[in-house]
Amino acid sequence: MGEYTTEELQSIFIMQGFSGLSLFSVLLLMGLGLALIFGQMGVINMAHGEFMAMGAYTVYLCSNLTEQYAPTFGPYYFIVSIVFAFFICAMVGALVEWLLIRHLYHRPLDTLLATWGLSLIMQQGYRSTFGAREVSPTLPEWLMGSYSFSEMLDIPINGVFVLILSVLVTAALMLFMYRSKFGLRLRATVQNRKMSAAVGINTGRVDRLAFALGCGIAGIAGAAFTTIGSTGPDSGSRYIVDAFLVVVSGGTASLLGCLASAFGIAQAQSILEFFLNGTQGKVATLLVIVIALMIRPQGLFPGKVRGN
Amino acid sequence: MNSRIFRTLFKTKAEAIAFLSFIVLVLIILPLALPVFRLNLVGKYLSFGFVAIGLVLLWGKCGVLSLGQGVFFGLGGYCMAMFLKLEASDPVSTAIQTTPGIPDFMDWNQITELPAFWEPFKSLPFTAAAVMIVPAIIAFIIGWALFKRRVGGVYFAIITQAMALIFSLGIDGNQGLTGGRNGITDLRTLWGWDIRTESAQQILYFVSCTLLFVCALGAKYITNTRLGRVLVAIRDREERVRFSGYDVAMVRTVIFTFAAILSGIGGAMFVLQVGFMSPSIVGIVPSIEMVIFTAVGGRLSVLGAILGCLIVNFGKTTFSEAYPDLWLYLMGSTFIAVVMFFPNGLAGILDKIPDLKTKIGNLVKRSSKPSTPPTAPTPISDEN
Amino acid sequence: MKTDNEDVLVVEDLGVSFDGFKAVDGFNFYLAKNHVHVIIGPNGAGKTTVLDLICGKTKATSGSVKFKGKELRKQQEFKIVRAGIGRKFQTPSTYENLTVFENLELSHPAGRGVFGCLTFRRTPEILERCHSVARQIGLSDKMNTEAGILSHGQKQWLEIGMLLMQDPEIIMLDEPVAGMSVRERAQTAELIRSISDHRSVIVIEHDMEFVREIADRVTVMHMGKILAEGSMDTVSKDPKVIEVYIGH
Amino acid sequence: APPTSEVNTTGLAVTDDTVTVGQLHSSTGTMAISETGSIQAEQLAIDQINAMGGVLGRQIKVIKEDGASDWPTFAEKAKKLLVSDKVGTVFGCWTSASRKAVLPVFEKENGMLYYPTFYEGLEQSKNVIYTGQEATQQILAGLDWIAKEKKAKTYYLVGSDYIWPRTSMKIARKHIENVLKGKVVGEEFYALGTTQFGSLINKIKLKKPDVIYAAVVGGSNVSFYKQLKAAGITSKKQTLLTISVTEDEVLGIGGENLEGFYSAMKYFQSLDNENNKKFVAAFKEKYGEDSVIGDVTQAGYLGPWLWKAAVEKAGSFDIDKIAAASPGIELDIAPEGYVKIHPNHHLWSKLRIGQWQKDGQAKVLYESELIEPDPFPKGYQ
Amino acid sequence: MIAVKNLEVAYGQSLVIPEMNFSASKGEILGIVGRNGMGKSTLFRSLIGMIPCRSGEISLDGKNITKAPSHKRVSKGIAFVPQGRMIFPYLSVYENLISGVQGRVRREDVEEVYTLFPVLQEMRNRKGGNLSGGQQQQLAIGRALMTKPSVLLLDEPTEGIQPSIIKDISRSLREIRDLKDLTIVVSEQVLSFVLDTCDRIMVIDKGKIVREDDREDVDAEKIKAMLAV
Ligand SMILES: Nc1ncnc2c1ncn2[C@@H]1O[C@H](COP(=O)(O)OP(=O)(O)OP(=O)(O)O)[C@@H](O)[C@H]1O
Ligand SMILES: Nc1ncnc2c1ncn2[C@@H]1O[C@H](COP(=O)(O)OP(=O)(O)OP(=O)(O)O)[C@@H](O)[C@H]1O
Ligand SMILES: NC(N)=O
Ligand SMILES: [Mg+2]
Ligand SMILES: [Mg+2]
Repeated sequence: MGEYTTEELQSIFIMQGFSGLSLFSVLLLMGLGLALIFGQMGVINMAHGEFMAMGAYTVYLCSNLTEQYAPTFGPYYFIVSIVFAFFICAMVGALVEWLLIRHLYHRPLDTLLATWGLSLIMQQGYRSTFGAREVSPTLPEWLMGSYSFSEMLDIPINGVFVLILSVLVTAALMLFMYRSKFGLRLRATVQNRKMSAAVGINTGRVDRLAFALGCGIAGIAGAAFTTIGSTGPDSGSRYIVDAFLVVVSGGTASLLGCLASAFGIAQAQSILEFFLNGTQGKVATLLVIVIALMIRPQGLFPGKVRGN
Repeated sequence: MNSRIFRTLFKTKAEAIAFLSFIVLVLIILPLALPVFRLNLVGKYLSFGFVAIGLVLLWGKCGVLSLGQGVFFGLGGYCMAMFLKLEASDPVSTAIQTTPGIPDFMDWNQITELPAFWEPFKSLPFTAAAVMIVPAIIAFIIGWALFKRRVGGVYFAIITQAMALIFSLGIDGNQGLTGGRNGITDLRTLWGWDIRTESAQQILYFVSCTLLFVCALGAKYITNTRLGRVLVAIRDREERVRFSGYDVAMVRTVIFTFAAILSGIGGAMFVLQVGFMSPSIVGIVPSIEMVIFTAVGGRLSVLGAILGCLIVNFGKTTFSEAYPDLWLYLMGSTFIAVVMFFPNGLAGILDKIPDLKTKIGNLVKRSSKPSTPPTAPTPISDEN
Repeated sequence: MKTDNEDVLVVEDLGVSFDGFKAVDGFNFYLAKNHVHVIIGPNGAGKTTVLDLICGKTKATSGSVKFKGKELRKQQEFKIVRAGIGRKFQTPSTYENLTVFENLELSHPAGRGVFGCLTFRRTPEILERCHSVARQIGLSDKMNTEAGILSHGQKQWLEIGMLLMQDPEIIMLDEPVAGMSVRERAQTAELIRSISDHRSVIVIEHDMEFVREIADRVTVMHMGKILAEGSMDTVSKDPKVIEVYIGH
Repeated sequence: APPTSEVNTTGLAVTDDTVTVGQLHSSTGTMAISETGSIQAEQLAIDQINAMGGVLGRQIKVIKEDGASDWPTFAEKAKKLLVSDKVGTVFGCWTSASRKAVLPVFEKENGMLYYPTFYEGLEQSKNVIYTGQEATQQILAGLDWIAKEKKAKTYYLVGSDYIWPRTSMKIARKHIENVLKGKVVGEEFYALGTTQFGSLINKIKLKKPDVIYAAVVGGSNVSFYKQLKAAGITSKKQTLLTISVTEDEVLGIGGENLEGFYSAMKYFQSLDNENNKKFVAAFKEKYGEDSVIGDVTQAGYLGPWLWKAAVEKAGSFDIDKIAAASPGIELDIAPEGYVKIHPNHHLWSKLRIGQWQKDGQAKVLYESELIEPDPFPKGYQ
Repeated sequence: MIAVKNLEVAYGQSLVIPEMNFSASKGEILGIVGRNGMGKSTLFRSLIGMIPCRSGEISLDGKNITKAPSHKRVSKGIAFVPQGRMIFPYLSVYENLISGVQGRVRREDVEEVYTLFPVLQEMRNRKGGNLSGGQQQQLAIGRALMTKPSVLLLDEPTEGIQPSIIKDISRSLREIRDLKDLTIVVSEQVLSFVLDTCDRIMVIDKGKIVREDDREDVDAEKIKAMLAV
């Protein structure tokens, strides 16, 4: 790379590092909700992307309402709408769990079919409500700019924002899963539903809460991604494959795995994309994941115990 | 028919009757009742049936969910399409190109010479073989690598899904060699025989359906031999099977390969009847849809799965014609309803009939005590 | 009591550790032909792990396992089975969605390759074997019952039956009578005695009466190592064994 | 009105007072975003024509089919429209892939398709009227303008990975290198649906091109521009010319994220002429004040009018006669100004450069002369 | 105290317990013996609510709990040690122990279980699934005790446990009973354990109680004979 100055190379090195980091945070946020619903509960949630889209639309609605009724609140509405996104998605998630998912825990493969149906309905629902076209919430200016350190070196604020958000959500979820009573009950419930009830766990409530929580996190992700992506009926479906890859490569058993695999995939992808071209970079990343999974079939962090 | 083979194929009389009625429906009633254009559509739907049969063995019986069957469907389809495209690209009809005699999309991509891997597809016998062998080889390699390492369950599902993504991206990214996102279009003749005419489509329909039934019978045969029972055993308790002395990895690989071959044939039949091949039928979504067809029909039943392909696609066509704005709601609700009310898919309805009968019988008899459990049929023996 | 004869299975210096924890450590074990050899020992002593190591389910970190002079340590599980070693798991492990008959039939060693499976026929001999084994394990009247709905004890029996179908030279039984009622225990003891006429049997059990009834030789394990070895009488009087295992 | 037996000799769905046509777009799936505009515009034109008394005294009835963003479905529905509905013509398709899928059907069943999207060229069919621009009509004049106005020497080409961007970039590269004597410093294609452009943006930063020349389509568009802006690449520092952003896309991207960048199109909603004012007013009346109109939407609007003109010129609904009558047809009411069908079934059209404003509208900075369509451009292949 | 009236339990079509009546009073250890497949586990499962009963009534301290879901029954004071252990394989030993505890986990309670089964303390951070069979069994009993039950149901608790610990368990059960006035219902195959532990012994056959003796009047040989038919 003789044609560039050292300063340029340095800047690129930093920015490329950051773009890997921000891809990591995106993948992580994408995967977290699914890590709970799929990784922990075993529900193959094909509607995960649609819950993300719901989060994005929540931001859009909030943005419209703010512009109409409280324009002065404009710069801050975004934070509030992320909270809204969480609660709305969580509530819908709880409803879906109650109507649909709770009947299917004993045959997890069938959740694939049911949630696929659900995702069709939700997508069409968005289309009927918001139109087939993409919409764009007005994002606060402070979020869309960049810190410019030098002429070459700009660090996107939205990237930093997503990064911080995903770290927060991950930390909260980790605490919740591994330090709280609820997390323990959830892990017990997914391992053996009947026995959990027999030791005194209200499994119905645990399941509902967990599913709602997973959907809520998907909502947060969707809301956050309005800063970097589109808001349309099928915006969510663009994330689903990556989300599953992240969860699976991490090993479905642990959130830590999800963290590690998001990091690994992000770094692989941003490096490969830099040196190869777009499509090739993506293909190469996928191949790396597949080969990694072949070598470590149970993901990066297998939670396996001896079976009988 | 030899009665032993017959009993290997069909466990009960009802099953045989159901199968036979389906054959009558597909090969006699539909051709008489439908205009050729609709019949051709049915043929297209049924070409997914090949994939569904494979999924019954692989997923329903053996418990291995592949979300990448579209890849094999695609491989078979692309092999066939390459042959047809070469035939459609003779120097005369491609005279306006910079390089006449090569497929049009290659010309658009400044390719001036037929790539070497296209050459063999000038031969029909080679193509026919490749339709099965190419998917088989790829499936065998992938299957062996994964099953040997005991990759199973969701890991297998997601790896195969990634494979589907890789495959469709690979096609997109190599437009000059594959036709990219447009696919390979404008296929016309098979050894000079115009496959676009009504009579050709009718003939292709019969050929495709007959092949489908042959494959279905083959699959049924497998499920009712010991191999079929081993599959179920692997699904239930892989470890135990290993300790009964079976090579589980090999069994799975063989079934995966077999399913891939079936998918390849399906792909080829699809191309012949639809007249083009495109990456939009081989990626992630179509691969999942094929699983959906199977699940709706019933992943434990060969006939059910085929029926699933037919019904879901038929529903898609008619719903979307009748309610262009609402059809997705209908499809979505249908899938959910099937899951909730027919755990074994539509084929499960058939299983429920005896249940209902006894229930009704009980009502009639007004007996308060439940009857003893229905005794299962005695295993078929070869003693006589 | 049988006299000693040649060893069919020679296990030497076997060891395995899980994250640093040595579950089995320098374990030596000689199984004589047509002997019933019982391994006892406290919970967690490593008994099940030893069976896991022999049949290839767990890969040993050291040592060797020789079956009739052939090294098995690096073999795949199914090849070890085909060589002639069958194993019953501690918790019953049967094919829940297959009937008792199918469970048995599947265990018959004829046609275990993929194509063998395809061409496999239920010959009269095989059927006869199934039925006779079913009689042996008392499940004749449940031939068409799905294994999933058998009671615990019935599943235990079925799994033993599946082993008998395999007709292995060495049978390894991990707590075969756990959960069995008095009568079934007696019958199992009888069964084990009778099958050891022409094959060797390794049994793990905690039921001392039962062990006394069947054992030709007893090995006591403790913390992955051998604590004592010999006849049931000598072993059960060993103060170390009483201390860690039998209790006062 | 002339008797049906006279105007319909091939068994189309024409009665004494109606004529049935088909409309084949994706109203579901990933392409619904883009195709909705065309659906609406075509419907508007049809309504207006019906209000004026229809075509040859016959009211137009529409059968709407959903291609569902899936090419085999397009082919299936095309066949259904032609074979079982016997429609007089079809307005439809957006992506080139969907057009390639239906083309053999239209040729085999001898139907007529009005195709509204700007596309890569390299095609010409008796059975298709291309109401959008082919590649050279969109690319060459635009590049000339940017080279002249911005003194641009180095270009970075970015597109989605499929035939239209690839072909467009091929033509652009030849023009840049051979005619403009500039330099292409990078060329990248990303899979459709890509949402992450971090690495690409870094590469662009490293190369510091005078112009980013973009043909990213669909949902990726939104990610692309939002991430460009976040990385500090705004119009203040960087010239960007795109051939794939219309008012429709801006709706999703947000005007503030695109402000100052240029698009090369034949039509912008802000065009200042009488035809367009009427069209925009009618469109907003029908679809709401918030609705927007992009290049393809306008091209879709032309379809029914061009078909009406052809039918009336031919005095018949027969496909062959329409096809023969089409070349030379002019349309004075076109919102883009004036159009005329070339014998190669493409339209003569102008190329305009618009600069995007914060409110999502473009300010038109440049307008070319009418450009002759040339789907098989010599020297650019 | 727990009582069962006209209980009828079936799996789908197959009626496993046609009719059953019994009750166990406070501070009593009731042993249930019976051959394999006679419905012991089925009885336990319906008592804890894992399977619904077709008709009849289950009551706890006089309150009808027939329709209550499992977790409600547990909070009302029933605890269950199932046959086959069913510990949570991916939870650590400690987590297994506290999985059912409502509210705050009290140190003393955990210590109490550890004193009963010292091996659990040693292995408290190991995954449940990695324990040996007997260790798992001890864990399952410990887990049940952690919810402070007033009625303890044990389905073949000695299965897979080494002889010395079986003796310990027998002793501890009686101790706990004395200490907390617990009702214990235990099914067993090992007759000696039953005779050592239980106050009353019921023999169950084909889902019916065919014999019932207080310990004082138990005729071990007769019962053995019944079990051996
Ligand atoms: N995969 C593993 N990871 C960690 N520890 C293990 C693993 N497998 C076994 N152990 C430990 O090794 C020891 C031996 O276990 P093993 O199952 O062999 O005991 P056992 O002698 O069969 O006991 P029991 O009589 O109770 O069945 C136990 O302490 C167990 O916790
Ligand atoms: N899920 C089930 N579905 C149908 N039948 C079942 C089911 N579980 C058990 N059974 C049947 O119910 C009967 C009683 O079983 P249960 O497990 O209660 O016996 P048990 O007395 O506990 O025997 P064991 O001493 O072997 O544990 C058995 O005949 C068994 O086949
Ligand atoms: N024709 C296009 N833009 O696909
Ligand atoms: Mg053990
Ligand atoms: Mg039991």
